[in-house]
Amino acid sequence: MDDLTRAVEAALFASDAPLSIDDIAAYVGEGDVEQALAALAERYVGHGVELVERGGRWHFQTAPDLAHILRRTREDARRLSRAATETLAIIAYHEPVSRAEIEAIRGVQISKGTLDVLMEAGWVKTAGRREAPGRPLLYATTPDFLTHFGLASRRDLPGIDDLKAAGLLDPLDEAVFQLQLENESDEG
Amino acid sequence: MDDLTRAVEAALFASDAPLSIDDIAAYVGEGDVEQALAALAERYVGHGVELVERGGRWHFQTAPDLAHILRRTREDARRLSRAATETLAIIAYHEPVSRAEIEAIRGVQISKGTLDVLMEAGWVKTAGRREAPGRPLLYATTPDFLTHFGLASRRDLPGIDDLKAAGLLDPLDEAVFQLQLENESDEG
Amino acid sequence: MGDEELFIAPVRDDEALNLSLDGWEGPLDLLLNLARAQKVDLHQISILALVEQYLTYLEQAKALRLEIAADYLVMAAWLAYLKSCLLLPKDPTVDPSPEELALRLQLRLQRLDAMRDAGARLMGRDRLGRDVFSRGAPEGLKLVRKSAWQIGAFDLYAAYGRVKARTQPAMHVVAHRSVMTLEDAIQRVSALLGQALDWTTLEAFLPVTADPQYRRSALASSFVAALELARQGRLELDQREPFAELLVRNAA
Repeated sequence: MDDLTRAVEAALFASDAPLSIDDIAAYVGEGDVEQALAALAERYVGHGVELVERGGRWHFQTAPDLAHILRRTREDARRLSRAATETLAIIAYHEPVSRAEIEAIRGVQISKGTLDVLMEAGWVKTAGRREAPGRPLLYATTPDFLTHFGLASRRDLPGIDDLKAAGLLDPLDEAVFQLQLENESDEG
Repeated sequence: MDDLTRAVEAALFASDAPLSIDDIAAYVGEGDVEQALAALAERYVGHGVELVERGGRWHFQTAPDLAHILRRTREDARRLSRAATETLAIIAYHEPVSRAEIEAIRGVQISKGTLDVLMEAGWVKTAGRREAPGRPLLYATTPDFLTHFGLASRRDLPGIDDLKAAGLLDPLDEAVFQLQLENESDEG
Repeated sequence: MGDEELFIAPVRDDEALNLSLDGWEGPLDLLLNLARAQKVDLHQISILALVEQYLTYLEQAKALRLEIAADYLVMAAWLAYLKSCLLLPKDPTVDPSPEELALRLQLRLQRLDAMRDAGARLMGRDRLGRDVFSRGAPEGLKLVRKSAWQIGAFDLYAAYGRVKARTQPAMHVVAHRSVMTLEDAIQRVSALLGQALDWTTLEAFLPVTADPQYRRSALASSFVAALELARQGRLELDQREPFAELLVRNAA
């Protein structure tokens, strides 16, 4: 193993957070970090630990098939409610997305705590405002979201291509439906 | 790599403390843990990470020769404070000089931090003690000081006459001068 | 996939559907579960049958005197409207057409279903900290901050000049001021006294000047001169009341 690859390996082992190629370069200095990462990833194939890329950041993690021997006995602290799970999925598949859009897809208002839980977990962040009437605040996922759910990038989201092809991720033409509902309720 | 070795590797990697052979066995179950550890240790020879045993407990650690890459130095441009600049000037003109002497010349006390900053910057060093009551510590400038200020030697420092000619010894502090003018106009 | 059970909320049988409205997250959630109970692909559901099921469900809830939130009733009204439109002979002037509306409802259900499925699939992934683990005791990478002090030679010399200037022994120089000495004043007052015949104010003896400092000096010196001349018996002083004008005249 060459010096650069050793250095990259050591930096990734020592870091308490995933590192981008630039981060790594800042520690190991001159050299082809990408090539070293590729060499390392190959080295670890078949190991109990593997090198993975998540949203442009690299880290070592244990192999998924060993989950059963490592899984802590304690309860999964991050068990999300159904509302939070759906909201997270909607944000991930539609980002950036406003609260009103999330509510339109789910057909119910989101309780205040739902987005808070996702932001506190570090999976969701605000992502500016849409330049539209009311300038609604937008939400998007974070790099930690990709890291936590083991996604190389958002393109890696399960089934995203099929959903896109089926038009199920298109912007909602909600106005008509909503209007219809309101008119009806006025009449009724 | 066999399943047991992979499991041992993953358990050691994920553990937040070194593990004894019994600890490891509790994770990985049946099998020759010692042999797996030996195989692992050998695997990691020449890596940037190594498997080590300390008092019967095993853990991974980054290779000692790579310790230097795990710390990265970043330089932040900062302005030297007025107190530090004056202290540095006094040391340069009067070295070797004790702290009490610096204070006498400045007419103001200096904090410990001021000298620390100058020493950390590499411009000032301690230069023995004066053989006098209290044996005060003496301070002097370093070769780095000369380099930084583009001086061949301390003799290149401008003399008092040079300073006077440059108007740098003008006794009228701007603020004081202003005050005097105001007092006079009050009287008039 | 084998984990189908995990990803799709279990389809409730009719009895379960009848129990309450508390379990549903809004009318869309209820509709989606009713649609799934049709046990066909969401593309192929019968909207009319779905509307019928929804309305029946609400009827049953009413019969059981369950509290029904307003949004369920709004949806019921809208579905009843949709149903009547779908059953009536086609009116080409209505836009959007009832079929279009039915299609939109179907799309909404598909969309919610897709997100529900996606959420379940996300949760079922190998999650960091649950299924896969990062290093338990990383040594940590350190960022050592070093200050690059910004200071030039001029700053240094100026600082020394400042110190020297501050601590130089103070030497006080009295600036030159135009004054009338006492001697000048005595001479001037005695000379002018000779010309004056009667009581005259002391100010009348002062020289004409634009310099207020010199004027004040001349006044003070002339006053002292007047006192001195009075002491010598060469002039008389008179003042009618305190702070009134000071009058002088020749004593001879």
